[in-house]
Amino acid sequence: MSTVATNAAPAEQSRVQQFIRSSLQQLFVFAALIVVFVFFMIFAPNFSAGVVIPNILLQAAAIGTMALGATFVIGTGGIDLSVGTGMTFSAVMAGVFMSAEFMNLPLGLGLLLVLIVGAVMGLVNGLLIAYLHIPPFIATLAMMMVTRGLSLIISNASSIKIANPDYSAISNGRIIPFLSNAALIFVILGIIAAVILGKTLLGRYALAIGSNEEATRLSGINVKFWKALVYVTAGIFTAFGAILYSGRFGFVQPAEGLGMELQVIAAVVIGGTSLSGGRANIVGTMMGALLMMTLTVGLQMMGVAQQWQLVVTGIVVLLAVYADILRRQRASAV
Amino acid sequence: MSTVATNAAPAEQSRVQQFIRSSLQQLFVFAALIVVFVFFMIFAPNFSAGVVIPNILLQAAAIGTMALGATFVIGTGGIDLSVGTGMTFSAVMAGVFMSAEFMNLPLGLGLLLVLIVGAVMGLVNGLLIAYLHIPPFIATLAMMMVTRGLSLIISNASSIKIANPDYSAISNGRIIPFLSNAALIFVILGIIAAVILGKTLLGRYALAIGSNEEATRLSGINVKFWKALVYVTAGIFTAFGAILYSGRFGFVQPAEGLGMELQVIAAVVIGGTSLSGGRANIVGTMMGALLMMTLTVGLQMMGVAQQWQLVVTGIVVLLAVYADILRRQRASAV
Amino acid sequence: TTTSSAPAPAETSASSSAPAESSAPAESSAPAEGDIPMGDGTQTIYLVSKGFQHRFWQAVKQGAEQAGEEFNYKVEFVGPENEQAVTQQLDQLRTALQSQPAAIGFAALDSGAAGPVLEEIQAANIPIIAFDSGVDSDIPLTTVSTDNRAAAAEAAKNMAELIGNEGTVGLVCHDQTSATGKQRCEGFQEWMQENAPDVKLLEPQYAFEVGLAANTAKAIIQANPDIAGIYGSNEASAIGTLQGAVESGADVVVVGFDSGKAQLDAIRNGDMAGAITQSPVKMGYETVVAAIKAIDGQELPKVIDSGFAWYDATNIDDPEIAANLYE
Amino acid sequence: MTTLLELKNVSKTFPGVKALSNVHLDLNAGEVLGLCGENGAGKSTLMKILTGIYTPDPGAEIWLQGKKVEVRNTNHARDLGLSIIHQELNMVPDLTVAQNLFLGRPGSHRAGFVDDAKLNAQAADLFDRLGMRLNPKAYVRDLSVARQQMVEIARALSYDSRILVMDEPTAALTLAETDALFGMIRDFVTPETGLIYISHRMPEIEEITDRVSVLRDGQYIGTVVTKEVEMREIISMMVGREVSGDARPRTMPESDEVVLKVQGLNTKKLLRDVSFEVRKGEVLGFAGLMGAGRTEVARAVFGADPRTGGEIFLHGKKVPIRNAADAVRSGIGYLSEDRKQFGVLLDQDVKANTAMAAMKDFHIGGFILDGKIKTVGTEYSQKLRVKTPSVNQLLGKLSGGNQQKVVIAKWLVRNCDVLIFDEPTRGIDVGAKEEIYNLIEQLSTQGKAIIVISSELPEVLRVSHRIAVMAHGHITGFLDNADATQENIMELATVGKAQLKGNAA
Ligand SMILES: Nc1ncnc2c1ncn2[C@@H]1O[C@H](COP(=O)(O)OP(=O)(O)OP(=O)(O)O)[C@@H](O)[C@H]1O
Ligand SMILES: Nc1ncnc2c1ncn2[C@@H]1O[C@H](COP(=O)(O)OP(=O)(O)OP(=O)(O)O)[C@@H](O)[C@H]1O
Ligand SMILES: [Mg+2]
Ligand SMILES: [Mg+2]
Repeated sequence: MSTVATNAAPAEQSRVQQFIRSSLQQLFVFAALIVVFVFFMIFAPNFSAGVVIPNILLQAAAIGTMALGATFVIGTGGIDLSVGTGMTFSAVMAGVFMSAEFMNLPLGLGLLLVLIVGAVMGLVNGLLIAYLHIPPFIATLAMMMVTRGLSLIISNASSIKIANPDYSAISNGRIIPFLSNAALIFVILGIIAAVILGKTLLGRYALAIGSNEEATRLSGINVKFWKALVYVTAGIFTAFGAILYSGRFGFVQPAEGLGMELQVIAAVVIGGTSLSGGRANIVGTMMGALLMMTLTVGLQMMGVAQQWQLVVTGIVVLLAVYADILRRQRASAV
Repeated sequence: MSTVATNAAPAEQSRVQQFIRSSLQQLFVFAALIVVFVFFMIFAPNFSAGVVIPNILLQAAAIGTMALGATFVIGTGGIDLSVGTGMTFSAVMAGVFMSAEFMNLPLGLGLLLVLIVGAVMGLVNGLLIAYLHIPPFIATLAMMMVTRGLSLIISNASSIKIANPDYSAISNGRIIPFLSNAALIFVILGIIAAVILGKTLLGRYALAIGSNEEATRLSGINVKFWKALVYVTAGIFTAFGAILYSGRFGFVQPAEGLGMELQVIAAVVIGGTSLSGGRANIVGTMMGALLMMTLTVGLQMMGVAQQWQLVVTGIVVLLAVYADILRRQRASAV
Repeated sequence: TTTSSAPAPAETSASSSAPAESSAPAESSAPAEGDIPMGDGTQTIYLVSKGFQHRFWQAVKQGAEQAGEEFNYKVEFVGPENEQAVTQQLDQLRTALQSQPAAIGFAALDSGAAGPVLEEIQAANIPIIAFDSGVDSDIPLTTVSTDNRAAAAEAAKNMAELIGNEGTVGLVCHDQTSATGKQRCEGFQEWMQENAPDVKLLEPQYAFEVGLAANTAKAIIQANPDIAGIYGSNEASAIGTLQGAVESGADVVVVGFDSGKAQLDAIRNGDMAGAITQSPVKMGYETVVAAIKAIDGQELPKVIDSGFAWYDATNIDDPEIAANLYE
Repeated sequence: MTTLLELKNVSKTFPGVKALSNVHLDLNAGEVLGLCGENGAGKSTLMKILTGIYTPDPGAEIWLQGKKVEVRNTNHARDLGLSIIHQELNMVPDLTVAQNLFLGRPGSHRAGFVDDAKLNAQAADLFDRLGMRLNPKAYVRDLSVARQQMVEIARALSYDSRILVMDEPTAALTLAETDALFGMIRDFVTPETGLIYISHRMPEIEEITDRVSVLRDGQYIGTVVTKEVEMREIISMMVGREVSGDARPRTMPESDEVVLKVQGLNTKKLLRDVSFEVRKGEVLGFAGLMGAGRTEVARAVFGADPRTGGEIFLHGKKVPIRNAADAVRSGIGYLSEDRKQFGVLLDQDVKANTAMAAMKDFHIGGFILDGKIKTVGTEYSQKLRVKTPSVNQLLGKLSGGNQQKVVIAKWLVRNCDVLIFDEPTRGIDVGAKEEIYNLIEQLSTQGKAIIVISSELPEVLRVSHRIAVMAHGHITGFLDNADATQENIMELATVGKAQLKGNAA
């Protein structure tokens, strides 16, 4: 019958080969990152790799971590608008758990509780979306308002200081020379996220749901459960983001976070994850977050007026996504 | 053939019947509006219908008008994040065209130019999305940044005053007693939007694209063209919104507008338009905008602390959407 | 180090005796010495501020509520989402009007925009008091405010002294468009340009969140390795700037504005050289008092200065400073 | 006889797949030309090239009535008098039947304004003319697949084209509807027009076509005059070998053990008191007209739709099935009739789709065993002869029939006790069909309880040991295979509503 035989697929590919191939797919956003970086090396005064790279990594760590979680959500075809204010809420709760004025809990317990707060936030999103069928946009928009309100209520609209130097060390310390712990944690969480996405049921089902929810359900998969779990996962990453973010300053500002969701989503999409679900790319997300942060830092160092920074960032985001689209079109047209 | 006859459609329904039936479908958000309103009548001091209704209408007019345009975009399954900052940009351009310090053009010409600015903004969105295949979320996110930057650049980050009293009268005047012109214009634009959606090719194709883009293309429809036109239409409504918004105080603040897109989208979705496209509801959108504004005004008049207003608004949005989902489930289960 | 020596330091220290011991607040500040009639508890004074989500405004609210309690008035307090949301604020002002309060206090985000609503308020015979910053209108009976330009100049003056009147100085301002934001930026720039010719000022950058401010400050430091000092124009900008400086490991003088726990700690332990504080509690208190007087039909002075002061590690615990700081 | 259309030298290359190479085709005026070939032979691709959806590789020529043309896009095709009913439904679910019918058609609006009343009236006229009973105002999303197919047919016929292509138009239709369609086709074909008819159902090819062209693996094999050949010969042209088909099952269930028992099944919309049993090793066929409720039975048993009454027993034990996950866990597998919507993950690859229902066997502590998935995926792809460059190919790039095979593989991998096949050979070629029948047979000898829902009576007769016939949501009778004929099945399938009510009372 068929001549194009299914046939033993070209001898089992090695993992390394697979990884290289999938890295090549991510090449585009990586290329964009390099181009932007080199541009700034040339045109921004004092933009020297040695100083700037650790800095960009540190600054991108929090948003990048949140974007890791958002990659799963977007992979299911959902969206999480509450990621920014949810991050702030988790940070406020970190303050409540660990600052001297409030509960002053030991670090380990405090961190655990913060992660639980993130998970619960995600769970609420997940229940609303998976079990009550509220569209993700609306459910997480409502959560955005609610978490923002709660942050202000709980903190009494005051910033909270977490004096514990160990807390600060989570972000600012350097286990590895030249690389802040925040960046290290970001990379480790990125690897974990990549494993979850590529090698576990959670990741597999998340993408299946994003690809065809009904077909996934009819395959006997408990779609509601896994969808809710995806939001819980995202909530936990958000809480990690909150720890990295507030740890940097040892300080939490309860009114922050609004608008951050757009940066997070932009990082994910620039990284090649499809907003309609079914396809996701962790390494891409990480590159996306770095690209956004490199732009911010570089443009500022070039002394571009801030109004123009907005315009330029908008255009670069467009170019990055468009070039990626072109590349895919060409790839599938061959 | 099949014996379960569908049979010749029940004799042609009159338009009035049709309208009543479709209004019934919108009953839910209307009911929510009534409930919220009565609640405030009882519990908010000095919340008297005579004073508050014209006020809510006036305040909801601008966002409501933007939401009319967004209904088309969301009907295609797209999204417009640039609606808030695009509104501001149009308003800034209104200032440039009509304020004494800048071009000081006559009112009619000025207004026309503002609408053209809106259309061009929409066109850029439309070209990026329809012709370059950039996902709407990203294209309009970039436009959000770009228009915000441009507003600040053009206005030199200062607010612009449009002293022309006729400009102000567009919003604040009262051709009909007790009803500000802004509210009147909102209603008229609502009727126009309903006609476009229900009775013209643009509306038909917008929903067809939202429902099944591929099938629409295979029906020989120039999907790119009509999609772009939908964004142009949305841009024009945004410009109308800008006129109503800036006309109210004869004044433009170039940094406003960020975050407004979420209110606009919330109004559309609460009104029953599906974020996945294919189904849209203009009357619902108008009610959605009024519901959001009633909440804002009512909660303030009740003296609810603002942190709590956020929480309450979030929960009411959830309840409104959830009740609507329940109603639909019940309706389709009959 | 310097202590407070602002253009109006005398009043500042005098007026900052604060509502805490408000048994006699009238004598402390109000140039007009009317007595303050007690309310009957039914009337509301409505304050429309510039925000609600920052501690500064919460402190204003606290002062206002103190006065309300003392003189038996109900106090309502609202503010917009952020300092760009002018129209939202005007809507809140109009909604305030519709709840028919006895008087309204208003901190305009944009001094020129409120005209039409103010006229409505006037037509409804409701007295209106401006606070925090002025309004381009004759309608408010008085303005209770800090002179932000002078306060920023004071920050500049201290900065200049701290860096020995020469070197590169950066600005991380919190807002680009509001009057307060501009004044706090421009006041600093103007003073430097007039009085410190050897100080090289960088283009101001804008950041309203801690994270943004930190990233901005780091970028400034990296782009200008010779930087001597950076000024942050409110709590978030100042704290973020300080963090940026710490992360860069650069030796930079950071001068801030407002207070808050983190800033106070930083100043106490010397990480931050000092900051300007306004008197938010007092500002709220005085606004309500002025409103009560206006309800009573008393004459009010054109301006009621709520003062500001420079504070640093040396004077942070002085009672007249401490009273105006909040955590 | 004049040549209406000639395709010369058509090739088409997709990434990794040469779908067509140097294919030739000609259509005479006044004829119905059958186009046959196995799944993935390139039939749909060829027709998509003809109607401007795909661009052929350079060198291809299309001659219309002696003039060489280049079909630029769908609209251009339509202007040239070429229209097509696609293999996959192309309806806009959120619009009404009438709105779909006139979507994008010149003259359906005046200056951009549409008049739905007028469209409804025109649609009603058209349906009258074609003898179809469809409500123009119904939303397409509320129609069954079969009814949507009818709308597609009506739409294609209403274009008054010169050349009409039908790509498996009857895949979702029952015999009666197919007959009606043939009536329409005969009305359509005049000395000025021609029709290209694609189907895997050989009896249809035999009945309706004048000539048949055959493709195999993207190659043009030849054209024969229908009356002059036996269908067997066409089939061997298609598959390159002989295929024989028994008309009846070759095995008998050996056990009396009841595996699945359904009692008093009711649903809100349609089903009334449906009860039946399936024994170990038995194949129970479900026959009935379009909309009789066979799919609804399957979905209700599987937990995909809510029941309003009825109990389900497995191996004598009552099982509470509330959703598909419950059903799969208790050992029921369901192969949906609507592949695109309910069956496949188009943007995942073949192996992932194959493993989807059986992931419990492919992970340890939540970590996926990719190697095992690949092995099993490859094994089943070979077993079912899925035509794909590798198991890493995205499913969306397979031909319809091959997608169907992957869905079957998915349930085979899951290894359920009860398997419900809803239209298992929809869109599957003759050669593969027989393989699937063999598979079903094999599964039954392994002791599985199997339900096969089919609109093709020969198929029902071929695989079922017993046949349940449905009408209007009721089971109107059971027939043993030995007693069943097409005639007595049809009799039960056309029991009137009134009679059923009488019985129930
Ligand atoms: N868009 C595409 N991208 C890649 N390959 C494709 C694409 N479309 C079709 N093919 C391949 O081209 C070949 C021919 O497919 P086609 O759909 O024309 O087959 P068919 O004869 O219509 O089969 P069926 O009877 O199953 O519908 C198949 O191998 C299929 O996998
Ligand atoms: N006249 C009709 N018009 C529209 N929908 C119908 C009609 N009759 C039945 N339906 C719907 O179609 C479905 C009919 O049932 P079902 O799909 O189970 O039938 P079936 O026997 O499997 O037939 P087929 O799958 O061939 O359509 C039900 O969901 C029912 O609501
Ligand atoms: Mg085909
Ligand atoms: Mg069926």
